[in-house]
Amino acid sequence: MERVSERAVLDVSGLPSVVFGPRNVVWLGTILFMLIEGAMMAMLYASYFYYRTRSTDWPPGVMPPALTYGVANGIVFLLSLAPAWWTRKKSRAGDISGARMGLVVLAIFGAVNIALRVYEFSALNCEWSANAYASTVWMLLGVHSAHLATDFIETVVLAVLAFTDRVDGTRFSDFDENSMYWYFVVGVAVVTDFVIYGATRLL
Amino acid sequence: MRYAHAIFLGSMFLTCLLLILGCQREERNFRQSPASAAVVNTIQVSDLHPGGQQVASPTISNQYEESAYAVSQGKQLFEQFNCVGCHANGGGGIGPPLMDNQWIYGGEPANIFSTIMEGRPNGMPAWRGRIPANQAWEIVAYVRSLSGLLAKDVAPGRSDHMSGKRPPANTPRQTPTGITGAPEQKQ
Amino acid sequence: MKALRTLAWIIVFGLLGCQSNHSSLSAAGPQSKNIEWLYWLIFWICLAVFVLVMVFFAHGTARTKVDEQEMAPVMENPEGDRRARVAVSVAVTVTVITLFVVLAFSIVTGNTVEGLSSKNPVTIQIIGHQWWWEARYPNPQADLTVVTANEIHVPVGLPVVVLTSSADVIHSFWVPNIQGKRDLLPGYQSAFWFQADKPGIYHGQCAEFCGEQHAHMGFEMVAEPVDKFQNWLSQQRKPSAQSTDPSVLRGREVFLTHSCVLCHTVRGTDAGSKVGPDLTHLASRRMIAGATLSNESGSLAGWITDPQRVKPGVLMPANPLPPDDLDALVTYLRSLQ
Amino acid sequence: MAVVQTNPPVSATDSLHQRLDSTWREPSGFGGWFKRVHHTTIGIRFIVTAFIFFLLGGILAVLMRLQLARPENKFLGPDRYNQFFTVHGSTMIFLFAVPLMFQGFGIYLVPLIVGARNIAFPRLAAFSYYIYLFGCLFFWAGLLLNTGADRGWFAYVTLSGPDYSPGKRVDFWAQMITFTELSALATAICLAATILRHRAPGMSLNRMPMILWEKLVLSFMVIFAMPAVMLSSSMLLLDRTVGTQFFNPAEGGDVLLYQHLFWFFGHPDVYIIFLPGTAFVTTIVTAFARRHIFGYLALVVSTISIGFLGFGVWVHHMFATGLPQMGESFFTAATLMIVIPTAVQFFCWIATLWHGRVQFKLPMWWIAGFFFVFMIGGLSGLMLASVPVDTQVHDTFFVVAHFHYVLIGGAVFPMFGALYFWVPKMTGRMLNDALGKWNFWLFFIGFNMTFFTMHFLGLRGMTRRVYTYVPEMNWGWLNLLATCGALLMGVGVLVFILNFFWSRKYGAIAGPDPWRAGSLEWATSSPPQSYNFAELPTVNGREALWDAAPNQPVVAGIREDIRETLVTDSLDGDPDHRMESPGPSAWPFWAAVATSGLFIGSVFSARSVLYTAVPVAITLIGWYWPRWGVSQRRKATEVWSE
Repeated sequence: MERVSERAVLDVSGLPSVVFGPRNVVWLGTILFMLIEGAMMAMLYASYFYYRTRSTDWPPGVMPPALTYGVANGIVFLLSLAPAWWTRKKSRAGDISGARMGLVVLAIFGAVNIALRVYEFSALNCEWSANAYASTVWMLLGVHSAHLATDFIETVVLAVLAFTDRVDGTRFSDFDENSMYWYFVVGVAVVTDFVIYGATRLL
Repeated sequence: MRYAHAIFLGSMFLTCLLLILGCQREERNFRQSPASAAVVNTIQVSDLHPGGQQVASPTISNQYEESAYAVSQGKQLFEQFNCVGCHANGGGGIGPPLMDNQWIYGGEPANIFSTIMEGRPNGMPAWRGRIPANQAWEIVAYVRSLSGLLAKDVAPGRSDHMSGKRPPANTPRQTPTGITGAPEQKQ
Repeated sequence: MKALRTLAWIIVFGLLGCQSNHSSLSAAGPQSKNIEWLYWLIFWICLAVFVLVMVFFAHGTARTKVDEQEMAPVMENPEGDRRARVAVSVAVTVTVITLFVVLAFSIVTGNTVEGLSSKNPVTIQIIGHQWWWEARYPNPQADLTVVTANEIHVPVGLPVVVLTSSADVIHSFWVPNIQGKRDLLPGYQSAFWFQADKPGIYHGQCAEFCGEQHAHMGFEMVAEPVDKFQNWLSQQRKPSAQSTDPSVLRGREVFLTHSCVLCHTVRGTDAGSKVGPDLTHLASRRMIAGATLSNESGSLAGWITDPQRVKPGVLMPANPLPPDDLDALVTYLRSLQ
Repeated sequence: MAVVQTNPPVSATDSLHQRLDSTWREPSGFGGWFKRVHHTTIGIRFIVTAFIFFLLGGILAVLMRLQLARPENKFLGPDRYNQFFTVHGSTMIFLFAVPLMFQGFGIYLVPLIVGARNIAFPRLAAFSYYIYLFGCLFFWAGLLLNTGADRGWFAYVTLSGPDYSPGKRVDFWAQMITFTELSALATAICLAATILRHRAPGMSLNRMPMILWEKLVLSFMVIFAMPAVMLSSSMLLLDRTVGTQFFNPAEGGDVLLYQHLFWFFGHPDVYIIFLPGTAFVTTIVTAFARRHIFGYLALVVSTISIGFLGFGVWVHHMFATGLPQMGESFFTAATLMIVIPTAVQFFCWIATLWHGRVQFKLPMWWIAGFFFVFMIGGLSGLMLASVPVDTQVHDTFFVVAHFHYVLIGGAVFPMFGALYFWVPKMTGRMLNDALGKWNFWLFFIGFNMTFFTMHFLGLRGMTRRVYTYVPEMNWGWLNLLATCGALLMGVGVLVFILNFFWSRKYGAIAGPDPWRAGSLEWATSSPPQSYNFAELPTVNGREALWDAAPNQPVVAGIREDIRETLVTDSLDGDPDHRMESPGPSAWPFWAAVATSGLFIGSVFSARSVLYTAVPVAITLIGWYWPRWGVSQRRKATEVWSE
């Protein structure tokens, strides 16, 4: 097993230990997580449209969801891209105070999103047990809320962490990945909104 | 690795211990046990006292209330024997509702059993001789589940053929209030 | 061809006994005949492929086998690789062509099998229940609709359309000698064609797992000449036989005052419940209990007294009747021709 | 990075070993057992646990065969039989095949074959194991307590719905799915990241051994397939516990949607089980044909296209539901198409053997068994792909025979081959040759006796999942034959276990490379040290050891005082940066405990999720929270990239 002898070596001691973006292994892990969750959501959208083909009226027997909170939340989601982008930029530069600010603002946005989300459920105009359509929109919103809650908690934890003296290079890259995951949450939110509020009315 | 086996067996044992409580809920006795027939014979046809008098409820525990399978059989029979014709799916109609905590003739298993078997004035027919005792006990268990009197992991979930707004498994628990008054008069 | 097939059974599979009657390879209808033909086509192709691959594998291994323990790896063999490339390319091409052949024949056979139809077919409604089959021969005049269970009569040589549905869970309707299977899905109604060419009694079976008594959810398909079929149909249309025999009347009384009446229908009496099979012409059927027991007094009595012994989990409850009541009941049921 | 010639101090060997070992050694003691994160430990845990469940599933199979040995047998009865066949199927698929073939061997072998010190995300891999273990225990505790799932491994609605499956049996099944799929997904992330980012310098994509390609494709298949079954089983669970209407036909629910979702996972899952087998075959054939694999590119393309096509054929499990005929023909075509890459693989293996120098050692016996058995299974699959034939044999014992030929042929035979091949690496001792042959022949003959007869039973109309049959059908003696075969197979497996324990004590010492094979796991000692490689290797060809240059460089400059690993470029395998690999931690264990609490609680009360989520969050934060000393050390030494 020991092959230590006089031989050629490939010296890697000069390589960096803090990298961002696609070079980072955690970035890849985050992307893979996003693929899993994206696949799950895609399957849920597919189920929604499958149910659509099995019913003559849509939404069947219930009112379409009220738009107010959904649209409001959609706008807040889109606005929250700004602090996410800011956090990303500052983290990559190693700017701790910038990153702190970005994380705090992002966490506030997340809290607003969650608050609005609670109202969104009541605006669905149906109980989950009413019929398959109702169960599906509840599940769509529920699964996305789980993503939202997860990333909100992560953001809060990172924001708290950012105010300690434990922020090394890997933490900065975690701030970076967190923002990327937030982009994903926003993206899924937009598509989900389109399905729940748009497709329900248009189809 | 030395501890692997110990931990494996240990957690196996612990899981078993935790779950052993719920195990008889899955029992499926397909052949009628003699016990259920014995229970039947001890029940007296209650002599009715209209007018709010409390009858001592015979304290007989219904073994089927511990079995999810039996309760679901009771549910099936409840529909098949057309109990739904009068009681709807617990909401009541021609007959009184079964989802609330009001029991005209008592809400203990034995009360309900004799209500089914002997019938009640104003429309409830007697089913003795028609419904075998064990099936009647299954129906009793289901009827009690409608008002949340059974454990949640025994009570049935929603039906596959009608909108169950609130399946028995999600019904809030109620206490039977026994005989609450005179039988309702037919309008 | 027939001889070759028999030879195949004997040689390829060894002496594995006699041909069974209940088999998808003893076709009794045009569709199963087509499928059987396709089966054998694919079978021979597969056999050839299997033999070829095994021979090549065995030869390829044997020709280069060495017994040395410390063998250095071959690093290069350009000539061998070139020849292998050609061989593999040829093999892949042959594979692709073979697959096309299989696909083409499969689609053609599929079209033929599915293509069976008729303007004026015999229509049967099949409703799957846990764990029995309800068969209805609908008629615009409601009282001429025939309702029976677990025994389906069809005329020989005429296309039959089956309208399938399920009362509870997914079942699958299958008579191997006649046609492939079709699932009965709750919430779906579909039509399904078949035709029997050879008169006979064919066993059918639920093919989709449907709970405790899935194993005993059988039925019989009686294929008979058209006139016999018509006779059967008109017989089944009648209400139950009225008898003046005192023991039959006694049995009727037992039937109507015990739990039987809660689940079963006997047309012409007060019993009209749709939970269990219609018993109006019970005695005309060959089997009872989902083609599990033969329809004789003894098995009927045993079935009534303790169905859970024969089919544990079945929905029919035990009926511990006194012996003379039971006798009378069986006599009555046996009289329902 | 430039390759430089240097002369490392010759006396370095011992002190290097000591330094690396003190950094990488697994914690010992009772508490330490829960903290271990090295991939060899986790991989072996997976393999051992999954093998135990293989045995348990096998015991159920034998019991079922005993029930079927004669008509109207009263040995088990329908209730127990239904539980047994359901738990047998679910165990073999979810608790044995995927965990062992994909996760166990993947976690054990991949970091060694890429030449890394540890897997990427080692704590996630540890979590993956614990969650899998708890899922297994949960499911089997259910069976032992009469709460064993009894609706088949597919649990079709409405039979598995709240109306027709009272009690908690199906909920146990549905939640077991969540456990095992979460575990498989976690492993997929670890393996994909390891393969893409931790390959030894020089191991560009076109030099990756086939087994890495297969694990990479598999990881992505898992990532896209498993969510479908998690979704369908969650929907089923919600239907049963909180009264949603996903599958209630009366309220717009749909029974076919369940089947679509289930088979959208279910068919790729067959390939998730079978592809590791092909990779084992490729590896073992290469090693014993003593030559590079013929048609490397073709094999890679085949593996990838199987990965894609595997997602396009799910409807062939639903031919009997009566979907439109045009659609069915499309899926017939897709199913036949998937034969092509599989055939290409077979041809390449034969060509490799044809022009090699074949040493017919023990693992090769199993490969020969694989050829024989899998060919039969694959060819009967051809029959099933054809819609008309399928409608006849679907859901009969013919299908049971078919998929046992495919899955036992495609997974269990290569698995035994792989065990004979790699157990010397894991234990350091060779397995016994004579016992190995007994194992092979008993298993092989028993297998064919059991399952070949089932083809006849199926054609003669014996449907699947029946607990008994009436004597008039004349199926009795064929069933008896199958039962005898099953017993023979069981004895064969027992011989393997005997062989394993015998060899652990008396087996010949294996040494680093007993087969003189070519991939990197053979470059280190057997069993590997805690740090895998004293010096991280570099690679010059597909078979790293065979193709190594006379003075193949090793990696220098990786820190030995902390768990530092090298991250390379995904495509070319060029060194990119250095990264610290997480060390031992008990948090993954606690997180798995908390998550299990959430999953098990949700079976009994949907509301409990609200409070069982709290410990999950706490453990995950604890897992993540950086230690003060570590962050200070990192801050002092880290080098930021420009």
